[in-house]
Amino acid sequence: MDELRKRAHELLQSGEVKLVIGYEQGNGNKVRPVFITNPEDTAKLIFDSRCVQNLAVYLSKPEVKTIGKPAIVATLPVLRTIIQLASENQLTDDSAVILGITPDGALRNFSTLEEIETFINQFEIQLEERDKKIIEQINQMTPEERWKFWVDTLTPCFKCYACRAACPMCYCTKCTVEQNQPQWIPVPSHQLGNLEWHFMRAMHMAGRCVDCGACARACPISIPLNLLTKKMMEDMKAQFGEYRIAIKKGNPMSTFKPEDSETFIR
Amino acid sequence: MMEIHTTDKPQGLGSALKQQTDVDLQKCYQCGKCSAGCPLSSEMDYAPNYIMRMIQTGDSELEEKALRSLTIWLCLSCEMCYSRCPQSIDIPKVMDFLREKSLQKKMTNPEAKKIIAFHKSFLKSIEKTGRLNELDLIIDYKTRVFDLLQDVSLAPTMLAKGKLPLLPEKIKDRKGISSIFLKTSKNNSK
Amino acid sequence: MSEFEPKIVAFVCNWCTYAGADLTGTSRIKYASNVRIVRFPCTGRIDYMLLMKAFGEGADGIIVSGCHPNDCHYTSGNFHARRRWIVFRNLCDFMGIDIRRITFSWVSAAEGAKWADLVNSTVATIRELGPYEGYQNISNYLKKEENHG
Amino acid sequence: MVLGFYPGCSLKGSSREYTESVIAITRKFEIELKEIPDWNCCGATAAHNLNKELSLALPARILALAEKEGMKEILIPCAACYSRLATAQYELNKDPELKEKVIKIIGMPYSGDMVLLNVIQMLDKYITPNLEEKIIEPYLHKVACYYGCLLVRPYNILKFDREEDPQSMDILVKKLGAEPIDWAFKTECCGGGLSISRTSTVGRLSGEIIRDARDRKAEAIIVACPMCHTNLDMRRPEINNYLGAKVSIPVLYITEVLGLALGIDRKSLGLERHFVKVTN
Amino acid sequence: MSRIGVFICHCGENISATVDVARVAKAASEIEGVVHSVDYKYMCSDPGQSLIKQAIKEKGLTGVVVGSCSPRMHEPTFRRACSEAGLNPFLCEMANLREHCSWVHEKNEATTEKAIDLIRMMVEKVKLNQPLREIKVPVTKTALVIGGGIAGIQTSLDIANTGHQVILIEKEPSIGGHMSQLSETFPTLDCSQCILTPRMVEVAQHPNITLYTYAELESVSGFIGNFKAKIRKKAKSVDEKLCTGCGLCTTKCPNKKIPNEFNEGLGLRTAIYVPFPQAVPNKPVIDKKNCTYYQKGKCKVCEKFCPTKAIQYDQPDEILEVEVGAIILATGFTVKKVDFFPEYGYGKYPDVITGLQFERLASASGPTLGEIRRPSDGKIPEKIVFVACAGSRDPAKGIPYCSKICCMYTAKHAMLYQHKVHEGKSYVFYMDIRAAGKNYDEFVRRAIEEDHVNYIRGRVSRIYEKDGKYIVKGADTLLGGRPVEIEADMVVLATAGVSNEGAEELAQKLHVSYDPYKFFAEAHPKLKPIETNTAGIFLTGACQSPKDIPETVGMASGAAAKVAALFSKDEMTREPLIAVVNRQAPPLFSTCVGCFLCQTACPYQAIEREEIRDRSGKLIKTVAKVNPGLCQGCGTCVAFCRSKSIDIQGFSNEQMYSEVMALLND
Repeated sequence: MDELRKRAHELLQSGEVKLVIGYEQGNGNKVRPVFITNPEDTAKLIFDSRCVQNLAVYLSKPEVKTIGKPAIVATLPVLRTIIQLASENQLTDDSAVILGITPDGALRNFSTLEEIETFINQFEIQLEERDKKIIEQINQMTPEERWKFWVDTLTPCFKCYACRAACPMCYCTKCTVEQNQPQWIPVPSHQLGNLEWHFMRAMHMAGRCVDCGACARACPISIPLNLLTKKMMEDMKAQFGEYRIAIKKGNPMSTFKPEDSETFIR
Repeated sequence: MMEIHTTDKPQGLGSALKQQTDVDLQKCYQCGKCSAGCPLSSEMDYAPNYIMRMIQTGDSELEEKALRSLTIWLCLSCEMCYSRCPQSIDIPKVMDFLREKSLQKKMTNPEAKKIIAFHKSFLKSIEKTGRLNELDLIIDYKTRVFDLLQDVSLAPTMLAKGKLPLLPEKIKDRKGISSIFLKTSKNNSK
Repeated sequence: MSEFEPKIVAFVCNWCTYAGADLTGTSRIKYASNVRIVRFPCTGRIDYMLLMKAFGEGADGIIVSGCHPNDCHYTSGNFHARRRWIVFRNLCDFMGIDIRRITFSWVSAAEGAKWADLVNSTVATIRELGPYEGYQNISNYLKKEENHG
Repeated sequence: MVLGFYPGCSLKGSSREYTESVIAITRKFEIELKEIPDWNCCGATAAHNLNKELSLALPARILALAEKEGMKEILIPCAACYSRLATAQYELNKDPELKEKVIKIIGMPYSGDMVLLNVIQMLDKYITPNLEEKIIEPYLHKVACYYGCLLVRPYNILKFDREEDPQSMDILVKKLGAEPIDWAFKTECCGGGLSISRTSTVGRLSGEIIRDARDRKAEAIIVACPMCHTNLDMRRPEINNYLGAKVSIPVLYITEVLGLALGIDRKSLGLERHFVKVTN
Repeated sequence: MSRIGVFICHCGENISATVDVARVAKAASEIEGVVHSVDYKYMCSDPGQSLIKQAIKEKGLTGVVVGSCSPRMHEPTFRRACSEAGLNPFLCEMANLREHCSWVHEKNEATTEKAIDLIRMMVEKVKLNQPLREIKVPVTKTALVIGGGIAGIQTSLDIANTGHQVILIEKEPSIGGHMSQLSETFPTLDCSQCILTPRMVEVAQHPNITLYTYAELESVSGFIGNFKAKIRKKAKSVDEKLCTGCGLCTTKCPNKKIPNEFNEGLGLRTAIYVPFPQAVPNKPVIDKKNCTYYQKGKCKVCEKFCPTKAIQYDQPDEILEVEVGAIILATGFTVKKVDFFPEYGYGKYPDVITGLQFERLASASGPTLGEIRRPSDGKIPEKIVFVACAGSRDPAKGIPYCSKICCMYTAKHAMLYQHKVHEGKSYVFYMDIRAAGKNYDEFVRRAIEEDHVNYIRGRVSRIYEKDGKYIVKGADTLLGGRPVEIEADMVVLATAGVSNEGAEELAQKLHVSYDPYKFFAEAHPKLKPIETNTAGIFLTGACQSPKDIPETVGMASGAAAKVAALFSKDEMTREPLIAVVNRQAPPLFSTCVGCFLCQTACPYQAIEREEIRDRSGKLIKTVAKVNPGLCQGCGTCVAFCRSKSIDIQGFSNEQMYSEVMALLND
């Protein structure tokens, strides 16, 4: 932790970065993101197991961009996000200084994106047993039951779009839901609209989701909406081979293999 | 007037062949490379490619001719045809299949009597002891073909050179063997 | 109430399946009139959201069809489409959207008969399944909303 | 080291010299051959000629026994047995249903991941690496390496040497000081299974082989298959009769040649058992 | 507010027999925005079209829907009619009431209902149609021809003769290709070089043709009418201007033991060499791999003897950049060598040769001056065997296709042999005789009937050498597969024609697709055999699949015609049904966030990067841009784009959306 603060301090001091994005102690037992521009404030920085929010989401926010080059505290999911963003042309080597945090909590500096890529590829994205179980349960249901399950699950959604705001991969300047020519997604939050929104959101994540869980954590009524992306990730693994986050890889949805399965096509 | 079915799905033997061995004779385009390389084709009544054609037609008369042919028994399974077939048709497998059918349908070619007799003696010897005893084999074979004189000169020399053990090697688990024979013999006349 | 007449929307590419359906016509092969064809330049252009919308608007069944692999007028549009369909279909299934109501197919410009057959069999399947109540229930809910204002 | 060993029937009888020479050599290189306990006949040509399932079940039992012994690799000197076992293994791995069926028939577990070695593969793997220093009497003869059918065909199953004009044996005998000839009958069939039931045919087929070897001045024919040996050696009267001449080119097992080069005595190599006299 | 006109066609009885056209017209008139709706017997007829034109003028229509046959049939007709009446043609849509309705359904209520739906869909679509202008792209009127064989030569001459510029590049030191290696040609037996060399010279001298030999394509960018190509001129080590082609160097070069490619290895050449006497240009090059100086650092004999000091050892490769409007691929093919055939001896038998090698033996300019002699000992073969389908039609060898030319040239070879060696005996093993073509079958029959070539129907299983003879083991399948064994002095394999080494690489450079055998793929097997899937790139000759000379020449002229048509205008127009990335007011500029994942979705590499900068030139954002020259309008990117920033004209999101709504909300 001291190491982290020390490094952050240097960076701001030397002016190499204008901003450090990290975590600080919040109210009660909560931690919250902190944006430090003044070297003295680096003392606020903390890091422990509670720090799970994906800070990478801030990298593409204009407010942050205007401040200047940031340094960011990057756990494994954040690192994955950074690589995915790079593969989508949103970041380059010198867009940010990465204060990597290895799974065992140690500080690790990365000088290039390639380094990060090789690092994260040591840790394949794996579903937790719990998720596996739930997905398995849902698969066990009849289509009708599954339909009912999701309609019921999604009905309470009131389209606050917290999921979207929390997702580092939702960086579009104008989201499809704001399109009205045509109105792809109805504005009011009724069952159909909710279904369409979450369905579309999942599709947009296909091959891009880094499984950081931010969306589900952000949901004020805790809809497990990352089940959709998790399931999709598993399907894609099965259908198209490994599911890797890499700088140079076509998105699975905009590339193909001539031998892709088509057993379902008549 | 024979019917030719090659245009539609393989008929009769052809389809059975396809199901049981996954060899598709529709692939054969009669280049004759099998017959050209076959060491036995000059002794055969029908050259291999001719047999392929007979089955291909799906015509029952021709199929029977094939089953009654000497060819299928002369085939040595030397795999020469298969290794050179441009369509990678496993002809030896086809021959195995036809031999089995020929036995089932009791259509074996009289000229092949000795050959079949030999194979049967061979299996009999195994069935008895689990292993082949060549002396046994030859004796049983001779009694099958009533050709007691053939190779009389050979046996003594073999004995002398210790190539014919008098006591057959016997394996312990002879039950196991006979049960294997039992289970697989459904379609075989001993 | 008369017998249930399924509403089928067909999303097809211009170069193969649309032309194939033309051939069905020129060869005067009769088929069920429940289908309405929407013409796209290529299966690659077909947006899965349109399929969702079709169900939302009351379609009972959907046909999606284009050129056979390697026949795509644009060389690889259909390959991209196939990728999208695989993911789309998996997600639908996971969310309980009835994938038996979506028929994916390759129909070439030469397969007039196949098109007729495809439509007929799809209509038959959907008759079996009946109206897509599951989806219609939640979208009627939408209609109500609209009526309210 | 210990190596699984499947001799097969003829190596116990008409081709004892093959067994003897194989053992003589492996012993010299401290390889212990562990015979598969209670092994049975592979069924040979007869089985697959008359009954497909039997021709799979018999080899399967052998392999199953070997697995039970915990063997990973087994040596099968007889090219015919080698071919039958390899084929069975291939067919069963290809078709899980069939595999299940056969497992029921033989009534014992069978996984099918055994590594099968023909005699040349074994020599290449365990003998040739440290061969040179052990060679005492180089075998300085023009020889015709005869592979026959089952050692090289079909490639897609055996994945051994090339099907046309194979080389493995030639390379090996070169190391022993011999001069392998380039000849045309390396892989032509000798008549195999018809040895007894259609001797005339064997006379012709083997005759052509001997003829070409003779015409190209071979002083010996080298084989790795008891069937080939029986036909080329024991059937020499029929062959001579077919050729209308007396050809006395001896037929040696590759292991016998190797044995001679290693200076192993003729008797333990079984050279006296040949019909056509072997002179060195 | 849109003013749509709907025009329902009876198509004689074709539509009206099953569809209640009057009712359709009526129903249509009730659709919001429809101000005019009529039905008529033949809309495509002149009176029919004038109905439309009138209505456009009188009612001031903003959109037209014609309910008649398939748009694939008459869309151009009605769009033309509209533009003649002053309405933008792209404001006209067709509803397919015939092929998709009246012809395929029974006469009943439902069918008419469907017709009405189809009309409604199109009305709703056309309301959202935008007036579009055809896209104009400038055309650089120079063609790049890759490959100087007969295909490249013919196509170059034909284009040049239309007055357009041609750049012809050939990777060998001389043009001429395979045809220059041939002896006589079927079915006329006229001498190949006699008919070819004049054309080679013509190419060299043509004012509109720039010839680069010993040159290869490095890279290509751009699109139809506007390609930029980089060409690598490999160093010849000889100054072409100074060299007079006297040939002294080639006689002096000490390194004389190099297999002669032109003679298919049957002869030898020196390190500095002219491939063959009639070569164009007739000036030598130094083959660096085999030159003593380049390998060992000393020799320079050629330099010593060159009277004009033309030798330049330090000459570098040259990279030329050229702008061309069209590219023609004429890279030809090659044949399998004998070592491809294990059962025929892995190429270890000197007198088992390929057909192409036989051509060199039979050619007056060949190593034996046209006498058929065994490469091994120079003996004249008394018995010769020709094996057709050597490798071709052989799935096990990975070549399932027919090489097409072998039947004919094998017949020719046998014939030439019989003409040259009268007492000789020749045999041809074949599977089928494929002699489709003018005077082709007659030619083969002549070989059999007049020159007494023995044709045997069967494939050869094996060839082996014995006492200087080659034992050919075949079978006569017409005798039920009876084995045939021939003791031949020489065997000629009609080896399979295969694609050139490097064909795949070239195709990828040009974004041209190719088949599993690396032959370049035509855009349509029947109707676009010369075009590729990349606009502006054409195919000719054997690079598309094995071909004989007449076919190649025909295709070459065809390609030339395509190019001439392209070059006939200064600008070319294309249908504007292409994708566009949206533009919006600042600060957004575009909803595109520049993730560029769409780039891999585009089959045409049509998606480029565009940097949006403010006045000071500061980069604001990088967004996708569709190159209208490259985009073919498949719309794959449109369906893929998450932010819906790309849309496609004519099939826009709004249009497709409203079609679906229209047909379901009734």
